[in-house]
Amino acid sequence: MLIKINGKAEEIKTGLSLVGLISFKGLCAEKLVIEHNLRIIPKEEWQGVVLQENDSVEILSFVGGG
Amino acid sequence: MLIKINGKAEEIKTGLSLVGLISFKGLCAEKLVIEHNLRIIPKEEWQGVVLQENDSVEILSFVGGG
Amino acid sequence: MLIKINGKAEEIKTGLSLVGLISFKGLCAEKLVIEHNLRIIPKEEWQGVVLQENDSVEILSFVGGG
Amino acid sequence: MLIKINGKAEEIKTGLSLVGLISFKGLCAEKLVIEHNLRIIPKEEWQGVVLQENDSVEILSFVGGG
Amino acid sequence: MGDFLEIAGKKINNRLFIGTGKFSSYPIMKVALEESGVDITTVALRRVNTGSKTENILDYIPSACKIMINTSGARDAEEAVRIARLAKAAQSGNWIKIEVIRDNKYLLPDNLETLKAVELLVKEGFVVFPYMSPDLSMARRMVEAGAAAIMPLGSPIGSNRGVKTRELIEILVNEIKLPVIVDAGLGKPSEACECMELGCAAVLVNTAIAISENPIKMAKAFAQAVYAGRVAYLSGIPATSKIANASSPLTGFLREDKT
Amino acid sequence: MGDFLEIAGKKINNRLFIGTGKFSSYPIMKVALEESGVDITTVALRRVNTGSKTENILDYIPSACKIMINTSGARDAEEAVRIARLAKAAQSGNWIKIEVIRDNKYLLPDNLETLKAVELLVKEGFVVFPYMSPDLSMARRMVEAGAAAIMPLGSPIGSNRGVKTRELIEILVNEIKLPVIVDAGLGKPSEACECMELGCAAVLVNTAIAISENPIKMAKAFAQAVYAGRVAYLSGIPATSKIANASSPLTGFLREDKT
Amino acid sequence: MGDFLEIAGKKINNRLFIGTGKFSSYPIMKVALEESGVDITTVALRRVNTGSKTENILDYIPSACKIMINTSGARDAEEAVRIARLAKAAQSGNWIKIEVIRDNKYLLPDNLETLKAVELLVKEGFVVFPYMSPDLSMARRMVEAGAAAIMPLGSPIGSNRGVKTRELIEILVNEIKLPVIVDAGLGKPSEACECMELGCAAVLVNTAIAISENPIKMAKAFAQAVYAGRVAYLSGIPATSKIANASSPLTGFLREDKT
Amino acid sequence: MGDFLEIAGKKINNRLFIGTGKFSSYPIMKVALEESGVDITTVALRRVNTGSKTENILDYIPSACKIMINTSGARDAEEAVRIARLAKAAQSGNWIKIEVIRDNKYLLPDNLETLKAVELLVKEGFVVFPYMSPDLSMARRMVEAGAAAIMPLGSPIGSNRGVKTRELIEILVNEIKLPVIVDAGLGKPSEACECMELGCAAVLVNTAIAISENPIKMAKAFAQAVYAGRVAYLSGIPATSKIANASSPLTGFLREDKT
Repeated sequence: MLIKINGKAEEIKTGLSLVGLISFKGLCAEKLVIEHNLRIIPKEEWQGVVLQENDSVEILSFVGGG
Repeated sequence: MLIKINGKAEEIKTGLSLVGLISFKGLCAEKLVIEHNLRIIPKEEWQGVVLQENDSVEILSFVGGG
Repeated sequence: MLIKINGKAEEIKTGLSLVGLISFKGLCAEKLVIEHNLRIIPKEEWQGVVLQENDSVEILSFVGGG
Repeated sequence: MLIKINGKAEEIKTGLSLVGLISFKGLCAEKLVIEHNLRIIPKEEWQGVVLQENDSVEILSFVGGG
Repeated sequence: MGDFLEIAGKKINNRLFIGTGKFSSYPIMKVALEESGVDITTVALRRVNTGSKTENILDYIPSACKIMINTSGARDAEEAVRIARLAKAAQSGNWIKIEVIRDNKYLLPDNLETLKAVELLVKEGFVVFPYMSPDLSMARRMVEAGAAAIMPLGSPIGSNRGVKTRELIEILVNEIKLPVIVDAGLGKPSEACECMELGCAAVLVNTAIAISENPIKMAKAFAQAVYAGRVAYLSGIPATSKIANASSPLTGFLREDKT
Repeated sequence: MGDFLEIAGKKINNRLFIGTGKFSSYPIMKVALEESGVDITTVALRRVNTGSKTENILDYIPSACKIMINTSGARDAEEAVRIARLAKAAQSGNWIKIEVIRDNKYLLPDNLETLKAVELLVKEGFVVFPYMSPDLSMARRMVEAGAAAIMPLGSPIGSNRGVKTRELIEILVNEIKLPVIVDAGLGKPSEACECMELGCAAVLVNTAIAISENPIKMAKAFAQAVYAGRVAYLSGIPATSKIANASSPLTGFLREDKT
Repeated sequence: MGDFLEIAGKKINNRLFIGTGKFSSYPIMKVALEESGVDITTVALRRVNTGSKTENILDYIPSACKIMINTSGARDAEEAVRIARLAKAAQSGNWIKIEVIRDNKYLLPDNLETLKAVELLVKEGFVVFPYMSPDLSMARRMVEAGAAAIMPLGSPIGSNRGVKTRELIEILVNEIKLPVIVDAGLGKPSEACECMELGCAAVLVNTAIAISENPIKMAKAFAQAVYAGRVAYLSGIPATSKIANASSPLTGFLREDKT
Repeated sequence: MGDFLEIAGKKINNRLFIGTGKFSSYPIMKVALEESGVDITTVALRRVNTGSKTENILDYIPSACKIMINTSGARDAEEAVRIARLAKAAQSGNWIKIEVIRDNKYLLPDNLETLKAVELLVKEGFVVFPYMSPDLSMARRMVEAGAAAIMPLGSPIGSNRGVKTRELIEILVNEIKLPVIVDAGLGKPSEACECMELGCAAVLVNTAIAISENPIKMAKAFAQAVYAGRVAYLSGIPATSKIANASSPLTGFLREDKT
């Protein structure tokens, strides 16, 4: 199944939730923020969001900046 | 009859045209520009505009400026 | 007897030593420096210098300065 | 015969006057100035100065400068 | 030298623009404009003083001069547009310097209202010159809106403080394809000259000339300084170095080598 | 305007002095001197290159120009005096610019040796112009020694850095009764103009003109900028203010009073 | 001295804000923030690099530090708002520095889009700090829109050029009732100190500290310079004079009067 | 940081020297010296006022402070030497700041008489600090004469004008192997900081501290600014650039590519 992660098309398996995606990507959930189809998803709802074909997911975190 | 000239209320006689007003005021028509009730009046129409009670007339000319 | 103290002529009694002069002037000897007739006099010699008519004495001390 | 011209040792023939030297060097006399053994030689005396062994001659002219 | 500025079909040889405010008399102003060979001058529009008969300033502007009307007095875009239309009706042409100012202390322009006025007046066919704060993002919008040039300030109007915004002016010159005309604050010929060396297309000077003891000489002096700065810009400003570079030759010295 | 500088009986109308070093050719230099109308120019004295036949620079200096010989190459007073005497013998006149330099990096003058040279040469009847560091105490000694003018530096020779010593130059202008001629470091017409606005009597420029892509135009540009700065100085430099002073009238606005 | 800056209920003792970009490592950054005693720091939000496991910068920010998220990367108001909302969702608080930049060369802010972002975000309850060009008219609109402070630039981001907009910053300090925080371009402690002497409420420094050979020492140095400048401002900047005023007494000299 | 200045065997940690003139009271001066941790301070020598009993300033100088006596009042080398000898006789040590001034308006030093005094006093075993005009050739002679440091002026004494001689100070720092201590004219902490960033070894401040509303705080502020400038110098002053260098990352932006 093809979705867009951070602007790039990627193949993922069907039925993955946001929590599953984070885990699959080897990321640490803490201090991440996720936008799913332009909607910000609070962390407590990540489990409930199951990714669909053509979804767009932005996974962001903080970096140094001035 | 009371009209407003350049923001100040003034008493003028009834039936005066813009040409008449200029003449009455002792001004030289050349290079003046007149706004009558917020409408710019071309010089060739000055004769035809007869002032009415409560009209507002702006008579402007050029001065030094930077 | 007339001597010059700090550029001004002053009348003092005869036979005064530098120590006597300091005492007479009500000054505190500590940290003063005295030039007698253009010669710097070490403090231990003050007692031995007896002032003569027309002598010139400079009595200096430290003040604030940049 | 060895003399020093502008700081460099040079071999010239015996009996040369300053005029002869200038001519030998192919220089134009006008606006040159010559110092012979640290003495400035006016142009009218150039003919009379005959160079001797070990003489020092400076031949100068004007150049651009700020 | 074949170098001229062209705006809206007008060839401008003299890159000094002179404002007509504050001269002690119109005849003196006229001579100052004539002798400095000015191509562009500014005037303002005001309510006539109906009680007195004053002379017409336009009679004292050399016929060779193109007149640019400023919208001084305007506090927002709407007022600026109203003044521009009146100016046009007075047959003084369609060159308009937009001045929209709400700040009475520093007379600094309101970039946003100025931009709105530019947008409106360009559509009505005016040739529009916005007096503005030297901000690149707003300058880019002035370009998009169709301004004929931009007129960033050097320092507050009439302050004679010079090009205090130099850093930003240089950026505008580099980034904006329109002529950059420094307007306001130039108090000395050297400052006008410096603007031209930076690559500005022109400068507008008023106070420093008009209130000088010698307005006529001062106008000519500014014109010469502007020309000089332009020549220097075109000829290439020489690089600077921290150390010296001899101007006289470094060889052929009359000296014994002291070793 | 009847304004001229007079030194040793010579009336100097053009307050731009031009040095002759580094021009790409003598003919170009000649035109630059002619077209800028220069009154005073400098040359240096060097050992002739006995192997080659070179042209005489003096043939390319307009006859109206007064020549000032510099003592470049001198490392102490004695060498400067020797060069001055040679220059005089070469019938190039008795105007001497003293340059005594021991510093090869910044080419900064040696004020003390320069002073000694001034003292000696004044006694021999020279008209002496010391190139110097802008130090008031030494400038006063130059006056006492009989210098014709003082020539403080703006920044290192050929550095094109401008009037970096402005603070000290201003003090010299205020305190020294002789003409103050800024020499060295002026890279742009605006900088020469600024010197004149400060009240300097003249400036000497060489590198910025000679190595320009357009030496002729640049010479004229500098001359105009110098003239402009002089006019501004004579007309009175206008006071500056932190806040604005309107150039257009502050009354007669076309507006309803918004209350 | 009981002097602190209060914004949105937060007491800020240290008027040096430090940005977290470009440090060679997070641990070094952490020590720099700790030892300089910084109260406010900025971070940016970026897409995670999904291929690698990187550390969380927030773990390296001292708990006493208030974090301000910048909207770097935003090219218009909409993008800035999106970033701000994401930042808030990430529980990093509601202090947002608006950066809307379309200019890739000078990274100059877009004042108009910045203003729009301020208007939107203030309504959503953010504490908003617009990074802006130093333009008074737009600064006034930022105030009306509810900004918590304004952050005018000193010179382009990371250019280390100092307070090149000094003239305009001074006007903002005088006219704007909000804290004025100079952001961008400060390369040396003296420049940060100068901002404070002008009356700015704070400065934000990043590049000059982060890329220094000694980021920790440099952070402390900037903090001290900022404090010094603040003290000088509060104590009253002494008036300047053209002439001297003796610091040692002018009487009681040891000297014969030489007449 | 293990960074200190060593002169004549004395380790100087604090590169701010404070002059003791013009304080409103000795007790305030004492606290200012103590709290700023000053290592070196200056005093002057004057005729006592024989009519009144005044306190001894030396009682108010912290014992850790090394005292440097200035020769203020001296108009030539001879007078300076006389003052120095008297100071030594008064057991205040042998550190002497030579001040030879004949100019009452700008209080500018007389470099030549100063040099003579240095030559004489070095031979008598004094540790000599000449206050001087920033002239390289004379500074080199001060070195040869055995000065312990050179003290060029930033601007006239007590003028608070800052480092107006920056160009020349930088050259001195580069060329002179002795410590360069800027003395006179520093009015704000940022200016003292700037001197240190240029590589000066120390600065001497008096008026700006002594006449401040808060001399104690101001003394500390100057000390911090001097330290900050020193750290910046040692850490390497970052290069400047005309264009920007982003402080936030230029990748990973949250945006659709708008094509």
